[in-house]
Amino acid sequence: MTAREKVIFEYSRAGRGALDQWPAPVAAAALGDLPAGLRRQRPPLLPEVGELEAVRHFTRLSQLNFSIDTHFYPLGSCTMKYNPKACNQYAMLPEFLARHPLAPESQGQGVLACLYELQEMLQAVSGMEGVALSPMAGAHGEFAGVAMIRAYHRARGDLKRNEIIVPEAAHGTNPATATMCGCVVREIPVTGSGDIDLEALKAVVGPQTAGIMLTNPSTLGVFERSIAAVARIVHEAGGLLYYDGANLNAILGMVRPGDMGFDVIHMNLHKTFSTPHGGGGPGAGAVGVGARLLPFLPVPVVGKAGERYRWLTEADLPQSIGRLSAFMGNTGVLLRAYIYMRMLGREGMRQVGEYATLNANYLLKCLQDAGFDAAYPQRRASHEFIVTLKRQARELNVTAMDFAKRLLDYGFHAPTTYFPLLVPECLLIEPTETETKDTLDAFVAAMVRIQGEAEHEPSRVTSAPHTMPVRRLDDVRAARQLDLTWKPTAQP
Amino acid sequence: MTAREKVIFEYSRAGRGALDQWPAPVAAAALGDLPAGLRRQRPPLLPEVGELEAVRHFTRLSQLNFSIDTHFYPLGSCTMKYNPKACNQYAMLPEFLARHPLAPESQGQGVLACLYELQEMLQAVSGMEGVALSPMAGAHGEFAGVAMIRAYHRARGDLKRNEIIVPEAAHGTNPATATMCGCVVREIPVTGSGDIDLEALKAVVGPQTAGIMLTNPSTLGVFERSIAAVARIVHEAGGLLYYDGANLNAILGMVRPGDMGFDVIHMNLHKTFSTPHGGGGPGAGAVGVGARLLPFLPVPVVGKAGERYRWLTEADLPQSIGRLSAFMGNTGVLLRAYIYMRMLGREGMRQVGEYATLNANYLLKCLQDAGFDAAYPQRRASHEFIVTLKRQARELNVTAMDFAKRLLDYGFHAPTTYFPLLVPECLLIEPTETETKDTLDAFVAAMVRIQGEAEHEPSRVTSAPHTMPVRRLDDVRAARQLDLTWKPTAQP
Amino acid sequence: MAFIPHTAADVAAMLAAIGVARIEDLFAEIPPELRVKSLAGVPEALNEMEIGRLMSARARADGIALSFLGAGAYEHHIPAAVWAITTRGEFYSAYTPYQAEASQGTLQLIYEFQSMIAGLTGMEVANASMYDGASATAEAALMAVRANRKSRSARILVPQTLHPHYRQVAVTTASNQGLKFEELPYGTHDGITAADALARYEGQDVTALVIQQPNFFGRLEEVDALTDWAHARGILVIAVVNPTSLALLKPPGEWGARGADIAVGEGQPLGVPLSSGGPYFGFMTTRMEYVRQMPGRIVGRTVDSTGREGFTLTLQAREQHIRRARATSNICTNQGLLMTAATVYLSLLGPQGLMRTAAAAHARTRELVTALTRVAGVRAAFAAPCFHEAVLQLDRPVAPVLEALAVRGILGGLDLAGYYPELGHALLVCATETKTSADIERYRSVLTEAMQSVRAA
Amino acid sequence: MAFIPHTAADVAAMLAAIGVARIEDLFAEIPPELRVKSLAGVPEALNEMEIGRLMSARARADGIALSFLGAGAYEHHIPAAVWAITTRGEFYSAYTPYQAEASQGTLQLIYEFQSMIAGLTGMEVANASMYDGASATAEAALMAVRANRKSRSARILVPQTLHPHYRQVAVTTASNQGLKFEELPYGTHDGITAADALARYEGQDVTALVIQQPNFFGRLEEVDALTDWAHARGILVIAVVNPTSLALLKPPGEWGARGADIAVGEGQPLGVPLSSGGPYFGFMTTRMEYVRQMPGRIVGRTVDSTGREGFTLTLQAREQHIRRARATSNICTNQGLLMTAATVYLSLLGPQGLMRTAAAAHARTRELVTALTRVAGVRAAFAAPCFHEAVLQLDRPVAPVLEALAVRGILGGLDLAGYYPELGHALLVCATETKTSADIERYRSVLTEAMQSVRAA
Ligand SMILES: Cc1ncc(COP(=O)(O)O)c(C=O)c1O
Ligand SMILES: Cc1ncc(COP(=O)(O)O)c(C=O)c1O
Repeated sequence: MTAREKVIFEYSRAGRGALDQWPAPVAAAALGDLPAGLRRQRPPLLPEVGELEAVRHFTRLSQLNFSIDTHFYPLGSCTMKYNPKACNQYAMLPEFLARHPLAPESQGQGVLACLYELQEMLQAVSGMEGVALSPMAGAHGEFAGVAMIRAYHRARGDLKRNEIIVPEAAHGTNPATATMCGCVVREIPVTGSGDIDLEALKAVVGPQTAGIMLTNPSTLGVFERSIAAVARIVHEAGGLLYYDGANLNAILGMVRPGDMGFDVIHMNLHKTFSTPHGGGGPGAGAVGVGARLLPFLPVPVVGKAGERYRWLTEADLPQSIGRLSAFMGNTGVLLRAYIYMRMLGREGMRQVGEYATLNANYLLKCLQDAGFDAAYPQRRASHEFIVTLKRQARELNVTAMDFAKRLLDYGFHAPTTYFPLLVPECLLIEPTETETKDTLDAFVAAMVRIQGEAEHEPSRVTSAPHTMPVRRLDDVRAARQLDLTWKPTAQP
Repeated sequence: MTAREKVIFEYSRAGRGALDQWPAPVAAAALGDLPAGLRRQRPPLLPEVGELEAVRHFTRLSQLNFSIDTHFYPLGSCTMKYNPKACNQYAMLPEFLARHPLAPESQGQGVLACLYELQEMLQAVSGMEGVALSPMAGAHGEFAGVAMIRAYHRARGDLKRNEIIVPEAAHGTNPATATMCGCVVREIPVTGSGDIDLEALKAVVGPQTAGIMLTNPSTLGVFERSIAAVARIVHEAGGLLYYDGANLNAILGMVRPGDMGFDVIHMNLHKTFSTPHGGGGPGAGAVGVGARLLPFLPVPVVGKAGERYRWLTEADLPQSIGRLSAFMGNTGVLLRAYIYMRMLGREGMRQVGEYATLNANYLLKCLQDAGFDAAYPQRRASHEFIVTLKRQARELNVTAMDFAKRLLDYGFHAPTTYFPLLVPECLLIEPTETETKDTLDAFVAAMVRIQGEAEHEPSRVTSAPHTMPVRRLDDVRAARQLDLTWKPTAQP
Repeated sequence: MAFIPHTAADVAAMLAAIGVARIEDLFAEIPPELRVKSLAGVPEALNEMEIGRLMSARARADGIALSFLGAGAYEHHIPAAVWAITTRGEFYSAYTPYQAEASQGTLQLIYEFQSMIAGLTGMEVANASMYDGASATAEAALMAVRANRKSRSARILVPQTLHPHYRQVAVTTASNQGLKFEELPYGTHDGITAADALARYEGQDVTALVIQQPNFFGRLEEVDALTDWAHARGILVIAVVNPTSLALLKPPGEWGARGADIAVGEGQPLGVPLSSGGPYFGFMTTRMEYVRQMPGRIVGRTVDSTGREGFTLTLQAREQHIRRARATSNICTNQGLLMTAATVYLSLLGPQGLMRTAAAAHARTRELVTALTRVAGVRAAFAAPCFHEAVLQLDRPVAPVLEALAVRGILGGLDLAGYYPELGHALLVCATETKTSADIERYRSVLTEAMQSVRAA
Repeated sequence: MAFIPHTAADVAAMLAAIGVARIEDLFAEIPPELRVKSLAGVPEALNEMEIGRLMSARARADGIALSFLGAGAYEHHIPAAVWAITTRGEFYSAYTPYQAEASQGTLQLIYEFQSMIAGLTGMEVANASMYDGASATAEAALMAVRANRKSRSARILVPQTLHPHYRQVAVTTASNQGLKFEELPYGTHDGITAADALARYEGQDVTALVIQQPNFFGRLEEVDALTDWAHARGILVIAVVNPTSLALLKPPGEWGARGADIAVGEGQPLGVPLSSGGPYFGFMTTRMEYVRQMPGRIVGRTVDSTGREGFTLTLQAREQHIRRARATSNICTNQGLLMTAATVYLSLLGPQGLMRTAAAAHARTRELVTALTRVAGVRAAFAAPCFHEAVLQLDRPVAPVLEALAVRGILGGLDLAGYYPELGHALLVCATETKTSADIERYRSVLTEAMQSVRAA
């Protein structure tokens, strides 16, 4: 009944506009100095709408989304925990928003103090020796980390080390990052119980090894038990250890990557430290390093001299890999993480690890009790775990994707599907510590009902979702008949 | 599929809580001085939930509402125009929010300047001699106005004037206000063309007449053409004229109540001046008065001495009707109205009147062309107009209420129904100036489709709505089996 | 363009449809002599950037002081979630939920609000809000006259310990209907309503007795005795309470043997910013037996045509839009958005959080009184316990001392000279959970200086 | 409790269900010697009120200065609606729209964003954002190497007039993959890329040429000539543009005969607060023929199983989660929320509003230059027209002058000494529509004093 929400251009009418938002027009003469040949001839194709049309349109659009604020969102490897409103409110104080990135340090001691203390706290929880905050997402932090590893070898004259070892279960950004850094990726398998295959690792290390990129707990949702052995093997081969700390939630306050022997780590502040995911970003991927990589940290970093805070630049860190962003990365995101961490405090850090793990193991157990198959039934869950629906796919012809879509109808965002690639028909489920037992129980109940439907009325599941703004979308058509921008005459 | 949103108490679990919001506990000893007999024995029944549960619950609840930000909301007599976001943002600057009502004037020159200028602007648009801002809604302003009328007569020793004349079409608050002020209400009829019946008026005025309460344009959506005669008749009888300025939108910048001969007016800032309706409030019902009533204005009022602003109190206005609120009324609402009025400026005031009238007349004409019956087909619409569905009710057994409910399914909030009471099966429709022609056209199209349904498939209309979170509610049961508070065992 | 989205083409098409040449023609029914000539007095328009600059400058001019003012408006920490939720367009820009099916969000929220307020006060029913605490008190007096069928006098006993502004508002609001407010004196030594003041009403027709707890001085009234005294004489009891205090203090529903009959109060402490005095909201509760006498909107839970639970406005026959001249009140628009904020606030605080807040406020005020009475020339006015607020007595005029504090950035409290001259140089102070020991120490030390700068009386 | 809602009863029931006695037991797989002993270095928790107080104090300490800084980050008026919408929980707390059916809001918004950015740049396709303008520039260089199948050199010509930080980021990002950035000099008299600098690349294998318009100095490059020169030699053109300027300046899609091949830029001017440098967002556009070489997310419009229009992520085979080591980039999380803000901003501004903004910024900068060059010892560095930003030359060192301005509350611009020593005492200044004539006059008068306080060189 209610019509689809139009594309905003469809509301546009020539000459309409949110005039109160516009500055007064300036006399044409003020533009007289601009050479005609460099001027635009036709106005850009932008919508012409009033403030109400815009507000109404985007408010309606927002309501078409699932989000943490509206739904349980157990998207594995993404740590969709609650984003406290205070973090947003206090990070958006007018003074913080108004500060220009090139304003002098004297007009920024407040914000610099926060960033400095954030560096210190991240150092403390990661067990590293130094932290740089400028990477703007996890993958950006990975880039900084691998670039430092390369710079390290290069600085020692060890020029042939260009291989990065990556377990097959690794997140896609790991191999992609290695490539970005001009390295060659060597994949190694994991064993049936989810640990790295040490023999395979030994076979692959050598004088060409720059390092290994590891996630621990791994993307299989289990703790890499042989981590000490891995560290020894790689270090002995002359490589360095990179810790993909996108998902620290389950080990926060429990184990520190620095103590496990890692040389460098990135931390997704938008996961463990609860800065918002914002429909795709922004993130922040702070990097921490051990002593060997300290000289190579990206600039700028916040330093402290007496009671004054100041930016450290290439002048202070001549061996730095350099600059990763135009200014200081995602400061506003860093402030949110800072506020969150201060509200957690020392004790809260450990509680996050404890309760994230409790929720994951409880949910895993309930799902197992309800007849679902864990990918690693003999293992403890970390912050997340994998359920495999390969039995359902085989016996009932109902796939992990079908379950995922049907969950939407039950009011739950789907878990991550089909990642990691090596577990067939998998759902990677990460409940996070901020969800109640009641919510987890309701999720289990929904899974059980879907299983029942899959057995008795499979088409309800395979044709799901039924209650969303749209039914299942034609991805093939989307990729074949590319419609990527609105055009005045375009019709789908 | 998606479950109803539970009542928040159903999420509650003993011992749960949003701990980060709470102050640290104090030692029991700190409470030792409170006599045991005056202390509470059992904790109050309040929900125990975490921040996420609360945010998720209330976010979901919000999505169950229609609102200006999401839907066209042509609720007659309510002026549901767009509430600019800037008004909220700048009225909520931290300093404004933090200021205590009893803070000295020296720490409030900023806010007092705004209130003073607001008084001046309201005076200018109403054509009155003085304005007081403290009434907290339209009805509160009415109260202040009628109380001033009474005080005026009393001050002149004219003690028997206790009758307030009210046209039958008046808003319910008018007679209710007269009663609140201890007056007797005398209703007078309106003619078939929507004007006041002057003969009836002449018959009712007399030495007992305190005044008349009028809305112009009236709640019938038309301009009272005989206003000058009305003013003369009432004034000659010794009564005063009260202008219910709840709905100034259509005459803003066009006519001024002061110029029409009114002695007192209230203005709903939450209508004409776009402060938000907030799901029921807050409003602000500033009162304006002519010279005769100046001494009786409610306190406090903002005065100016040289460059300093200060509160005028009983000391300055010894004949004041007194205080209407604990402090200065709804200051935050007043700031929003102030910002809005400054953004409109002189020219904008007139434009509001023009375009509110244009939209109403256009919508009326389109509906007439589509076959709907105007209650006053020979009259121009003001900011609003009435369509009567008595033909549909008679011929098709489909009522105004049915149309209203079905409109919800089409994504439109219903107009005001069954008010004013003297027009059968009426829809009082007020589009406001902030809506586009496209929206009005879409509304007409929906009305036409509903008319078609009423003719061919009436049950779709009479059983509407079909797409809301609930179907038509049992109001009789609600009033008979009162369930007004949640109880641990309560079930509907 | 005043938020008007019309294009020139729209206007032309609309005028053509209507059949007039110019917008001006739509106003033909207005007598020409009445038309506005000029709107001088309204300045030229500012755009959003310009008004933003102006408002920011004015806000900065007012600044934020360290405040120890209470007296009916209290500084509490407001969780960020409260206004993040409250200003969502769906709450902010909706109106009274007349169309229940399209307003379940607001309706359910009001039902939850009613439940929480009833829980807090220990009363049976609550409405959806009044304008503020003062107007709610006035309406309670009017309601008591309707509810107390045995009394014909419309006499309301009002202690002088009730907020002076509330007393004024009650008079403004209700005297036109013939209500008579008679003031009950208090003991200047103990700051509570004098028990013997009641004696002279024995055997007389009195409609209602108002009791504020804690009272304006922060002192605790003997609510049980007062309530029982009134009830024994057919007098209804109107409680005026601070909602925060109810986490610790006996709720009106439990006062005396039967509990108060009507309980009202200022809702501002529940998540509403100080904002120079408003918008706040009044809450109002009563017993089920009086619900039809209560003013204001009320939401009930019911079912829809399919049996599904839902919420709707109910008992509307009390209200002006139905009952007109015979309505319980003329109130229409209430303070919905503030009630929304309070509902979110109470959900976040819960029973434990509210208790901690009340306890912290009380502890801070005690700490404040202890600190300030160490300053020479300052003593506590009343020996007995206060809650959350207290009266100090200075040995010199309060006004110049407050001025001296203000120039040092401290709002030291309320000078009671204009309200209670009999108390001498009295100062009402308040500290809530927002004040730290350092704040209190700062006040103490600045007060020490300020006292010295003012000559003793 | 770190936003953890568990009650003691919950924990007990959960542990029982799992079959362990204590939470601690869940960590049994972690070698004990690795367990954290202490977390000293993380302070004790603050509650919301306390952190609010701390942050407010720090914000106040930083204050808000009158700023004439530009250099890649621009102060523009941000309509209130932009962040009111952007911080709605449904946008703020959602993630990448992997489940399209439950993410149509974000997906449609990205589609609208792509459309607007394409419209603004005159290019065919846009992605859903990169980290910032600098990283987008670096990614564009990498992309050009993939796209320019005819070139094998991976040589990228970069004018010195490109923002110095962008050049640094490009080197950091792309040099590990063997890209070689070669700097093109500019004329110190006119501040634009010297045409004759290109001559020495004749006949050589060059992959791409970067052109920033307006360039770092605010000067306008000869974009048509540069573009045509490159295209004639099989060199791809990467445009780096300020989105506001595109309301007035020729869009990259129209540069030269064929238009630029890739256009990127910093999105911050479109509704994103300055925020000490981030979060901002980079935008990236290209021709349809290169779309499969573009990094980042892309949304397409399609239909659902019932033929209803809908939106979905598309061309994912370019991305790391599918293609892993052979992806076009490692980017995963992008700057979605800022793109959201920009989409709302562009909707409110529209073509006319953006044009007015650009024009006002340009007019203000001209006014600023006129005013400041009236101060003794100050002159414009380049005679030719600038857009929106300009270089001044002082007759004495810039740093102490800026310091003298800063203590008077004015941020006077960027000292170019460290970046372009060849320009002498050069100062980059900027004024946008947020500056009034009074602001400019204030700068002029304070500068007059400041100049006097610093000795001429
Ligand atoms: C294990 C892992 N590594 C790396 C990343 C990349 O982080 P980002 O998306 O912030 O670039 C993610 C995030 O999805 C992740 O889950
Ligand atoms: C004509 C008229 N008068 C008075 C009022 C009462 O105003 P309020 O609701 O602000 O008390 C209204 C509002 O509904 C109205 O429309």
